[in-house]
Amino acid sequence: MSKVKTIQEAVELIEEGMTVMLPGFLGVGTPKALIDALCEKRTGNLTVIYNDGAFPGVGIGKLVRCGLVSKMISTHTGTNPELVKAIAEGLIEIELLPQGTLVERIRAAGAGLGGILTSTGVGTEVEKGKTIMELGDATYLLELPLRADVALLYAYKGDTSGNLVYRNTARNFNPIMATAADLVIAEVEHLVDVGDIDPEHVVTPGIFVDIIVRGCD
Amino acid sequence: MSKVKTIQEAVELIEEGMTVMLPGFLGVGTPKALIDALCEKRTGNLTVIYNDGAFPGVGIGKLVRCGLVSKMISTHTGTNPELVKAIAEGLIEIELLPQGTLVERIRAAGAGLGGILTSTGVGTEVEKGKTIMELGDATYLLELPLRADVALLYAYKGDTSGNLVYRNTARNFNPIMATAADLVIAEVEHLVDVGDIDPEHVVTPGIFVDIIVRGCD
Amino acid sequence: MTLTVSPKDIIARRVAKELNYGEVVNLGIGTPTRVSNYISPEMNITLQSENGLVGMGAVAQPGEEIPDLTNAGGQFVTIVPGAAFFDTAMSFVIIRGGHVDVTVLGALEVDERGYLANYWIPGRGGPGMGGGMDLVVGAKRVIVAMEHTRRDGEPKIVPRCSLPITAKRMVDLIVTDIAVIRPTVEGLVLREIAPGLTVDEILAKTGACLIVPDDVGEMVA
Amino acid sequence: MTLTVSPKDIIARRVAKELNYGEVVNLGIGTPTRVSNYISPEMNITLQSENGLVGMGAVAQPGEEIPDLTNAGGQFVTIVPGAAFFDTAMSFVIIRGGHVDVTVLGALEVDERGYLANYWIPGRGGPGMGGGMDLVVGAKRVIVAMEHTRRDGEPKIVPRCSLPITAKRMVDLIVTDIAVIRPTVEGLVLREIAPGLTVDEILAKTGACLIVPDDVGEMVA
Repeated sequence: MSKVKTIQEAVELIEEGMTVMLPGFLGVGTPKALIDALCEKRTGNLTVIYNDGAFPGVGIGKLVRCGLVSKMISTHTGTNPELVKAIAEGLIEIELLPQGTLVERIRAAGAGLGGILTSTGVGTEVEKGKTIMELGDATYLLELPLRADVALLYAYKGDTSGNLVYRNTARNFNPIMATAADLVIAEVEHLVDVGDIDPEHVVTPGIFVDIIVRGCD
Repeated sequence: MSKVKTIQEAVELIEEGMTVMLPGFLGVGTPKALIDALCEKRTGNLTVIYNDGAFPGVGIGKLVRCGLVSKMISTHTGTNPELVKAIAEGLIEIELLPQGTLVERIRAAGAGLGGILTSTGVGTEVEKGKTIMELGDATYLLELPLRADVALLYAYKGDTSGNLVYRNTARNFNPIMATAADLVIAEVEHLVDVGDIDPEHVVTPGIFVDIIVRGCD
Repeated sequence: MTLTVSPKDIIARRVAKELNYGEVVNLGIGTPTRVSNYISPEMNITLQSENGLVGMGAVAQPGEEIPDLTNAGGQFVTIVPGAAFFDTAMSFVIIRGGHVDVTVLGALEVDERGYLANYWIPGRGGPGMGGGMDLVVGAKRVIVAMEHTRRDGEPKIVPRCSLPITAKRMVDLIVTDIAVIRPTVEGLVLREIAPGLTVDEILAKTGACLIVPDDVGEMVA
Repeated sequence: MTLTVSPKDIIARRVAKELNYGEVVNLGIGTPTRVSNYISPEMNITLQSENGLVGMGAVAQPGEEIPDLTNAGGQFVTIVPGAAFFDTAMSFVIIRGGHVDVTVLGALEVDERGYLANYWIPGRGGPGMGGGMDLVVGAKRVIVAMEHTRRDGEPKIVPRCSLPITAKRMVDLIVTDIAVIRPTVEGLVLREIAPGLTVDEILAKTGACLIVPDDVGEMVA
């Protein structure tokens, strides 16, 4: 059975106040058509999990500009002055964390782990409010799993059963976020038939993906 | 610079009493020529980290038959009566753990994590001697990183800089063990030039691999 | 008319009826593997194998073996279109992370709490849990598929496991060659019995107490 | 003869001399990125980029941009033969797991303990640590590459960071446009000064105490 739907059908499932995972690194690897559709639908009060602030009006910068984001869980905001301003004005709440911690927290959620120990952040502002564990000579922070209601992925190629292949540095958070949301929607640049992707080259197996949409729909 | 050496040069670096990671699942994905060379060199008293017991005389079953193994860290021994007998007679010490825990412990070592929390093993013999953590409604075991002195990999294809590609279900523990040993030696079925493997298809980047040997040397 | 269906096939056929359209299923070694013989392609079931594969097909016919393509029991297998290979870390992200809908496992014992034991016989030194503990902890539904009694006739369904348990999780269903039993917080409930057998005959072969409701059905063989 | 080498390039060129044959190196955004201009191919250096790439090449020339192929600063880049792409989890396995030999990072402040601050200016709300904290914790060697003073002339090398620190780790080397300084448990040791400058001139531009040994060398520009 094909998992292909229209972008309109897909974004209908995203509701006000949801937590949304968006992959990407400064906009590269972020689904464009899904974000456009969200902006058009004006689904607001979203908590967005995204690596950085991207750029004004680009990628999640577009969601920010549309006023749909109430909270960001992110590692870096500096490239997007509009986001920095919204945070300073208290319009958007920010939870800042290291990139390696962000990706492991998402992975832990997808992998059914109760958490991971990392020494990143020990002795810094990041450790505030966290469980600190001493093991032998080393000190670690206990970092807890991070899930979302929905993940919106971007893939270069996908088949109708949801198998995904990425391109260049657009892979980034996509394969990890695919594992850690209740609903996973993938926007693909090229939609192909089941069997067209070599089983050795599949990066995200289709079992993780609920809905496939064409980026050009 | 090429990382290619002969099998003899490679196994020279493996010493008595070392901890050796060997990938594979019932023998599939285990380097054959390196194991043969180890048996010929008779480097003993090894602690071997391997998923299962393989079969008598096959894969790590060959190391067991040659009497080179003093301890196994493994998830399953039942397919190898010679191993089961050696354990019963006290010739080989066994540390048994769940497969998902084994792979995450190795990954944690490779990823610089201080440990991971898993609910696998809670309330069973596996929890003995481990730190038990209650988080909310859930109970977890703290599982610690597992490193080795040397990892011996098997890849279908490798380039001279160490980039590796696997085939079918022979991938299994290979990419994870590649990250968690002081010395990583990869036996490849097909040796190719740098640039011959598509950067999208590399599974283990060459930076993890110290030495490449040809399986047919 | 003589029936030539083995107990293992009776179990496998019954388990197959528990699977729903489109589910991701992991089948253990032995009897559970036979379940795949009773899954029709229209069910759109995806088989996951913990050695690093989704989209597993049938066991390879002699002469059709593909190098390095095996299932978790070491048999050569085939793949279906849309299959994907991955490493063991990803395999257990799938298993422990709740991405497997159903796991079907054999057991040495199951008890009144719904706990199973299937990895260790003290003194015999094995066989080991492999991926079993993670599957029981992580799969959305756990189905035990086993013969109702041991070869020596002793019950495998017991008040409390004498062997080390695999996980502190109540399994969802027990399918044997003569009965279907559903563990609940009240205890083990007999749901179906094989045609031609009486409830008393089932109870005689069961070590544990069974709750016998009025509507015990006939097991579809 | 007029020199047209910028302070940033002086820093980058000096940092490049710290790299050894065959090392895996991560270059931060800004001045550190320029280090790649001074690495000869014979060095066999592999550049890692935390957005998911080893084997990064030069910045792409106008018209040569490849879609979805960027560095951690968002610039279009090229790749060298033997490159590999991967996801963010693998990228930080590499970074936090000790598989990066050297990271070169900019800093807002460095102090007498050898701690750096480079991710947060209170009140300005940013910019955020990105992958920086993991790089400082995980890389085998950490080199700070920054101009010696702020634009307003105030020192960036201070007794104790006033900004939130990036990690409780002593960095291995500080390279500025006018000096090379090695943090030690005894304190910051002045190793090299730029040609034409005196030790006193360096001290005047440095907020922290510097240990000045007899053998301070001349910085190779």
